[in-house]
Amino acid sequence: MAYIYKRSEGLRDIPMHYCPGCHHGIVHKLVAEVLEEMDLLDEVIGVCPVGCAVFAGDYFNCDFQEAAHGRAPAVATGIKRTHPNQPVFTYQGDGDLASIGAGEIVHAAMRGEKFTTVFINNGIYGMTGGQMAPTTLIGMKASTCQDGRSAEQAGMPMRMSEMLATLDGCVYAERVCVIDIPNLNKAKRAIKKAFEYQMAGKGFTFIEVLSTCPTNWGMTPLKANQFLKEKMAAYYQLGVVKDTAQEVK
Amino acid sequence: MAYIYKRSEGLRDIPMHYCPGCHHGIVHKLVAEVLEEMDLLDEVIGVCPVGCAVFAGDYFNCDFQEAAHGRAPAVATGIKRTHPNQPVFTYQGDGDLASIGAGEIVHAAMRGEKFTTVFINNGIYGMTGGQMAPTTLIGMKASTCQDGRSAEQAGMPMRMSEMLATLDGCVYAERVCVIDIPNLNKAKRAIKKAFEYQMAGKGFTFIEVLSTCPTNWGMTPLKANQFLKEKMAAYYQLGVVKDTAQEVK
Amino acid sequence: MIRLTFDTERCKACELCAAVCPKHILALNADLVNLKGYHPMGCIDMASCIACASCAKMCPDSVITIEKI
Amino acid sequence: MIRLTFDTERCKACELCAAVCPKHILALNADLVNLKGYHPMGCIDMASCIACASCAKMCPDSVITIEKI
Amino acid sequence: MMIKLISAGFGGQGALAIGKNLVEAGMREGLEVTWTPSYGPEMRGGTANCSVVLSEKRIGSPVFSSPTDLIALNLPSLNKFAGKVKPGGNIFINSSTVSEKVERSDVNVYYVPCGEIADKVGNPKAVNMVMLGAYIGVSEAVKVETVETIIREMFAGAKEKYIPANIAAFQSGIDFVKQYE
Amino acid sequence: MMIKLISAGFGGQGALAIGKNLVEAGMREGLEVTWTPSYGPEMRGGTANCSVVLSEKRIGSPVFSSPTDLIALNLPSLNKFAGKVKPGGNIFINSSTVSEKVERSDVNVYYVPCGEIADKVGNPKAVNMVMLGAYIGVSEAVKVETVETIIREMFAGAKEKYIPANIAAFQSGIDFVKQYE
Amino acid sequence: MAKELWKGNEVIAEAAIRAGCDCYFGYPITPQSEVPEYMSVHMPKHGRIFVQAESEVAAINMVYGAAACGLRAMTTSSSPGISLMQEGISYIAGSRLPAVIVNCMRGGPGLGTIQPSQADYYQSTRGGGHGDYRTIVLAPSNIQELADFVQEAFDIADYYRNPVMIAVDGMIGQILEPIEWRPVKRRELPPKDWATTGKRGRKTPNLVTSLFMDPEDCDRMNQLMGENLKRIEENETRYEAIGCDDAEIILVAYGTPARIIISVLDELRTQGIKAGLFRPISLWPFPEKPLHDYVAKDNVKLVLDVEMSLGQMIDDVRLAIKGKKPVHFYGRAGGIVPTVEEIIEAAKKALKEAK
Amino acid sequence: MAKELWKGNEVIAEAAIRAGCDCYFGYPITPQSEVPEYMSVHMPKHGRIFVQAESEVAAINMVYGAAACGLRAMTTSSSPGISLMQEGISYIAGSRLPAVIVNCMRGGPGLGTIQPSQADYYQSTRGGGHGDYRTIVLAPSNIQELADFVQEAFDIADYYRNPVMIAVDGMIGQILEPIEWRPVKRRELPPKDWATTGKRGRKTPNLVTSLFMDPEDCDRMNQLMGENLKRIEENETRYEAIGCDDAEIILVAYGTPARIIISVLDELRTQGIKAGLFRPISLWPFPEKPLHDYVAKDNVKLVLDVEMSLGQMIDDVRLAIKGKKPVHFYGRAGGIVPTVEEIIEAAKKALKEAK
Ligand SMILES: Cc1ncc(C[n+]2csc(CCOP(=O)(O)OP(=O)(O)O)c2C)c(N)n1
Ligand SMILES: Cc1ncc(C[n+]2csc(CCOP(=O)(O)OP(=O)(O)O)c2C)c(N)n1
Ligand code: SF4
Ligand code: SF4
Ligand code: SF4
Ligand code: SF4
Ligand code: SF4
Ligand code: SF4
Ligand SMILES: [Mg+2]
Ligand SMILES: [Mg+2]
Repeated sequence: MAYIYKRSEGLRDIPMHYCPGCHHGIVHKLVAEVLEEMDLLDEVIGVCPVGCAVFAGDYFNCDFQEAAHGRAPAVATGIKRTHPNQPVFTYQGDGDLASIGAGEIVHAAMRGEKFTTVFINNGIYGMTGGQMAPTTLIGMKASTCQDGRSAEQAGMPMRMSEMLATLDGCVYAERVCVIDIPNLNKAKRAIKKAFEYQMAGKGFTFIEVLSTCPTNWGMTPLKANQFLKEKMAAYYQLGVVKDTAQEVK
Repeated sequence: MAYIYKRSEGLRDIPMHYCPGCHHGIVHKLVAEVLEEMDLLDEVIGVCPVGCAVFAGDYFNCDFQEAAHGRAPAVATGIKRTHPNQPVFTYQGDGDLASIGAGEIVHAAMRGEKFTTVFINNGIYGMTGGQMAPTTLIGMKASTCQDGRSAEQAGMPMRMSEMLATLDGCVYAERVCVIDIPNLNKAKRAIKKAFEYQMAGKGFTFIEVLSTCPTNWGMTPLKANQFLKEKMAAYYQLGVVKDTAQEVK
Repeated sequence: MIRLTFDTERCKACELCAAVCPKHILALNADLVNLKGYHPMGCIDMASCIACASCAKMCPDSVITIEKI
Repeated sequence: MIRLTFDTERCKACELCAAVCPKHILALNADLVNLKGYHPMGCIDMASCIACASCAKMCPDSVITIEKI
Repeated sequence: MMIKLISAGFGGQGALAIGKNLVEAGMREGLEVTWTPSYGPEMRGGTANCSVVLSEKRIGSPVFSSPTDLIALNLPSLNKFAGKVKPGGNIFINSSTVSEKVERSDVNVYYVPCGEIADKVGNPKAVNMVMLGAYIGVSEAVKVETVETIIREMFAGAKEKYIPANIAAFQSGIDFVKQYE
Repeated sequence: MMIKLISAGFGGQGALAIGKNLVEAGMREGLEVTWTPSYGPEMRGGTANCSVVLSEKRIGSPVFSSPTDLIALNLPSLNKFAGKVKPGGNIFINSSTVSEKVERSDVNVYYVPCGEIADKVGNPKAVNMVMLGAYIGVSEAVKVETVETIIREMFAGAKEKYIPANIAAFQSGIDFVKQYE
Repeated sequence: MAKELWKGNEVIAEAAIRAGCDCYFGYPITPQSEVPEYMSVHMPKHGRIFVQAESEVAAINMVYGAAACGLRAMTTSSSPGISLMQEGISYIAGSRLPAVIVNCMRGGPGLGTIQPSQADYYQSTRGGGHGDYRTIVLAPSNIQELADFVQEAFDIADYYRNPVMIAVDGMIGQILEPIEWRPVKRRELPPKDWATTGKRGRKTPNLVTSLFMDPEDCDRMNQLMGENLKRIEENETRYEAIGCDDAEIILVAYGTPARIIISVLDELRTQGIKAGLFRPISLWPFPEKPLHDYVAKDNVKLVLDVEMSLGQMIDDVRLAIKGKKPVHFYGRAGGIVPTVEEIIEAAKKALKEAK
Repeated sequence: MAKELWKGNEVIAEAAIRAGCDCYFGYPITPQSEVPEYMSVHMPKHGRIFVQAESEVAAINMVYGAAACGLRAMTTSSSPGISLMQEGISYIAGSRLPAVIVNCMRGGPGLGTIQPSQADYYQSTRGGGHGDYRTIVLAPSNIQELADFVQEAFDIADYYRNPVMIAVDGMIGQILEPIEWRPVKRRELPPKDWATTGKRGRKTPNLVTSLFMDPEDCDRMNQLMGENLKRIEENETRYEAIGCDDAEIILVAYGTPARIIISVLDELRTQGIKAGLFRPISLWPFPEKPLHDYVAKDNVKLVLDVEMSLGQMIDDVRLAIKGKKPVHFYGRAGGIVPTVEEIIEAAKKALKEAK
């Protein structure tokens, strides 16, 4: 009797509050699996955001801190600088990271802080009920742009990976998604690579996961996946944005 | 009897507090001249930073607001959104804009706010007595990196123009300096172009002026000019970084 | 032999697992309602399962466990 | 004829003007000290001035006015 | 009259809308009314409830620990609130999804198979309309006509076609509880 | 003894250092001392001053409105503080840069051509050392030897070569004010 | 006018629009996100400005920019967001700008909970920011007052050139209640000749700043502001007193607890206990004298201060009462709304102890 | 040990290092930039961590991260910067983390001036952030106390798992005075078993958070914190009283005004007026009872509260005195340090009015 698949040791045996089909749950699993595979669960310190993933600290089977909205990169800096040999990561949504926390993520990247950021870009403020995020696509509806986002009113959506990649301290940035198994596998490899670079002391590593928020997109989980594939990935190109070890593609 | 050169009407007849040879004074003049030449002095609303230019509002002959440290882009957003037909500009130092105000400038650029930012990059916190800025060069000494900035401790200096240029809302970004007359003339043309683009409603415009802080660099003004030319301009390349009207160089 | 176990009380009926199953053998069970109010997912043709684990990998709520027995 | 006027009380002796003068005719006046404590800038050879205005454009403190008279 | 109702269910079941319709009707009939929602942390799938007060005089507290009436559209809501209902109060249970029974004997319990009834009138989404009907049928908190007017107004314009089905669901709820008389 | 001194000048002239040397010496001689700087908004070229208290008993206020002594290295400082000096107090003026005279007759005024004296001892930068000497020569606030020890320690090591010139400047200041005796 | 059912948060937004709010800048946060949502739809319809700011820090500084141009500017948030605005609020006060800020308080400290609370009383009334300033703080306890006060707030802010805060516990933002859109009294307002509108022929440019490098200037400015604050204290104190004239126990509360206490009073009086409610409506300026005068009367044995916090307004209650009568406290923190029953029990306990 | 001349700001930094501060995060601001400057040089020499944060918001959150790992973390700033930290401080308190924060107060509000001030008293003692929390606030009035208190602060913070603030007016940071590096008393400290160090074989992971979604939990947490605060009130109140035993007028002041008043007392006594100084050292918890007891005595006619602000501590003074004696006020704002002469005059005026 052998397990072909069971819940990673990296997650605690607690039901998650995420909505049906929300990608937060999937990405939690990938991070947990990577940490387990790399045998880092006893060492790692995670930082969760304010956003739907605010409960991540309850779900992961490792030490965690809950940061103020947007400040996870500053909190992680406080941790990593004082624990240079332990793995540290932040897990942040797009409201948290790209809006209120833009300054903190930019500066963590600039300083080349040696932690990993897993960035859940679902183009919306999930937890607060579906307001526009800096990453909301043009034309996409949200509760603070009910006719769809317009560039005139709110600007063009931010490509965080590309922006952070301009900073030398950011050594690795890749954009992935988890809408199907090949992409999910790629996402997991990316997360693993980020932690490997981190442990090798290379610098700041950044994984942007295009994700769905079926609830606030007003779609079924499967329709949401399709929207991600067709619309979101068209604007936010999947793939390695920067990899100093491997030369930029 | 005709004036070949006299102080611009854009400046009030008040002695400035800047140190001998500080470029703030020169850039003030250029902005004032452009505003006078474009006949905008009666319309324009300026926003000054916290930094040595905190007194800009006393010197310019136009309406001004003093913003909290780093928040000039938010203040300018409040002004420009409600006064879409009037010229608005912020004048900010590198501590103000690139450090504490990184979030605000990134988001003003993202939203494509139709104001102009004049960014004085002197690689140091002038007003507070010479601490390291995000733009301090590697090896350059400052009071919070007395052996010179190291990339390991503080990361590589930020190239704000390049970073903001990744955002679609930023339609024009140019890096200039005022160490000699040809460069000074170029700087003035750049500032003028920025205001022209602004008045044409194109989007966010950004002029980065490499500047000296003789006092905190511990150099004479002329030595400081030389340092700027040889060291600073080597890392921060002069020229147009982005010009959507003219295609990127 | 392969055993697929569904922790049905945790299933939220998102159907992401079903969508990635190469054998199309997963379906919601309209006859059951769990405590959360969902019709939970189940396997309608265990025999066809190739134990590829796609469903389990994809499930956001770790509902599915797969064993070789 | 060209007139160069220096608002000497505002001069901070930075010498930026002198550095850009193509005729090298600007120099600090070691005999004067203004209220700020600086030896102010002056022109040592007015006749050579070509009224290019470089000095005036460069001066951070708007010390220099140039007139054609 | 002083009704203190808690209406509770999964997010999306319409427990909050039941309360809103009630206070709208109450207001139109000149009553003092308040409606106060309470959400759990989940965006979807969590349990949501609202506290409703309908009164003939100035309302003090908009919230209360012991309701006079409870509407429970799902089991967690029943478990949470059933014990708090005032003796002599009413409990309305959506028996289509809740199979449990209330053990208390000092309250009136109404088991309304809202799902089945809604299905029957061809409007499976109108679970909450059925329950609203059942509640008004028993409590007579507001007039039937007032609610019908509100339903008509709610679906005025483009959504007009939904009016009959919703009124039918509402009416079926009223009809269903007649058996308890 | 209770000395309340203001030492003021352009930033860079060393007015603050005069005060620091005094309190260092005072402390070594067992006095209670405080030194409080005050800067203008300018980074350079502005006027800076410090308030110094040297006392035999516990010092209350480290700042004061009327100094017993004033050192003015430039004109703005003289203008700002000359009127505030206590009657019977001392005013020390760097007459190399300040040509104005003090009009009050109720204070003792010392015009010290610090620049010229410093030039003469071949140490043109040591304007403040000359003034420190002048001040101590008159006030006898601390012992000459204590200050000399401090100067020696200040330039210990690599900068040792500067010791003689600084001591010379300091000594010339003391010598200069002897004429006022 | 007919009554309409409105939700607290939407009333905040609609009232601002009716009061001529020119521009709204805000960042979402529970339990007040309906305000920016409503504004995003309705401000453009009125040709006004809505911007979703990137953060509360940015929002309050956008308010600063627009207010300094002489416009009616507003932001809303909830506790953690209001904390982030403290520097900006201090700048607004220091630059003598009018602005309206609404805080829908939730349980703290830190991330706390999204449930209603009153634990930002200190922050609101003492200025959580640096320096000597005060925000005028109005605390409605039902939706009708909310509608009225938000409208008035813009006038008050303009009149005194001082920020006005509307402080409600999160519950008030969520309640649905019938209200009437009745006209509020309008003040005659001074011209905004200090505003940065573009110089437009003015001889000297306008400069809006809170910088006063010379401490003498800064002191002068502060004293001036201090006088303005005194004027506000004299003119803008508000409160409601119910059944205080013959009360043996006066309960002091604002916001949601105050309306809960209305139910408490009824119940206590039926039980033969004469209880009164003193409800401060302006939290700053606090109605110190009226409270003092009510409590000083012989019929009053003691005061029970009730808050949705560990006790913050109690400082002001004690300052008003000056030790004349014992002050008891009942409070729940972290998002719990005290029940009628709990308060009754607390009142009885206090009375028993007093004997 | 021999006395050495030290500047206030450098003492802050050096004292922290001597107290075992593991890491310092800060952003420059006048008048305390010497602190990060000193730290940037000396922390690395001790193998400790210095990071210049991109802002005060980042700095306080870096402190949070390090403190949550069980380390001794510190930041320093001045008024506007402290305002920006309010959300972070609330999070630190709400997560029950120890931390040391120094505020070198300057004149406000807004940008104000860089001159010394005490106008952040409310912000410091009432929690400028949201929610029911308090920071322990120590106010040294000379450099020796500064050296001692900063060292002690780390122990106090660890002992109570609560942030400690050292509040000095900017002048204290600038003064050069002789001090002695004397050992401060060390406490026995509880183990930091809550810290996130990496799970390292622990059965359950540690989670540092201030989130309590269920209001019952949040209330419980708050009540627990409230009890901790009571413990602090009982044990950590500090003050100094000079000449209060026979005083007809008691001056209340802290920080720089308190030491100025030492000169005032001498002068008043020479003029035949018996004056005393009551100096709160812990601003929170405020030494309410000792002040009350001194003032209640028959010899005392009145109290004069002296602040470098428009009057903030006066609330606590009044709360302590409970109306027993008149409380007068003398204050200068915006960076002005009151002079000995001004205070003497204010004291005489108050005494005259009292007659
Ligand atoms: C200072 C502050 N501002 C605002 C909020 C409210 N808030 C909570 S989560 C959130 C945004 C969540 O969106 P995102 O980061 O995209 O995460 P998601 O829920 O989509 O995963 C906001 C604005 C807060 N808690 N604190
Ligand atoms: C919130 C806040 N933090 C810090 C400061 C202190 N401060 C004033 S100016 C300044 C930096 C100035 O540097 P820069 O922006 O580069 O301008 P420069 O003086 O070099 O022109 C700082 C940190 C402040 N006033 N407010
Ligand atoms: S609201 Fe959106 S992001 Fe949040 S849990 Fe639900 S689906 Fe996921
Ligand atoms: S400190 Fe530097 S930036 Fe500031 S005025 Fe002086 S030279 Fe210019
Ligand atoms: S293991 Fe593979 S084949 Fe079997 S049910 Fe899952 S997805 Fe389908
Ligand atoms: S993916 Fe998981 S939660 Fe979704 S339907 Fe399948 S088993 Fe249920
Ligand atoms: S105008 Fe030209 S030539 Fe004349 S002094 Fe100036 S720089 Fe020299
Ligand atoms: S540039 Fe201006 S300030 Fe500088 S030396 Fe010349 S005249 Fe004087
Ligand atoms: Mg999101
Ligand atoms: Mg700079």
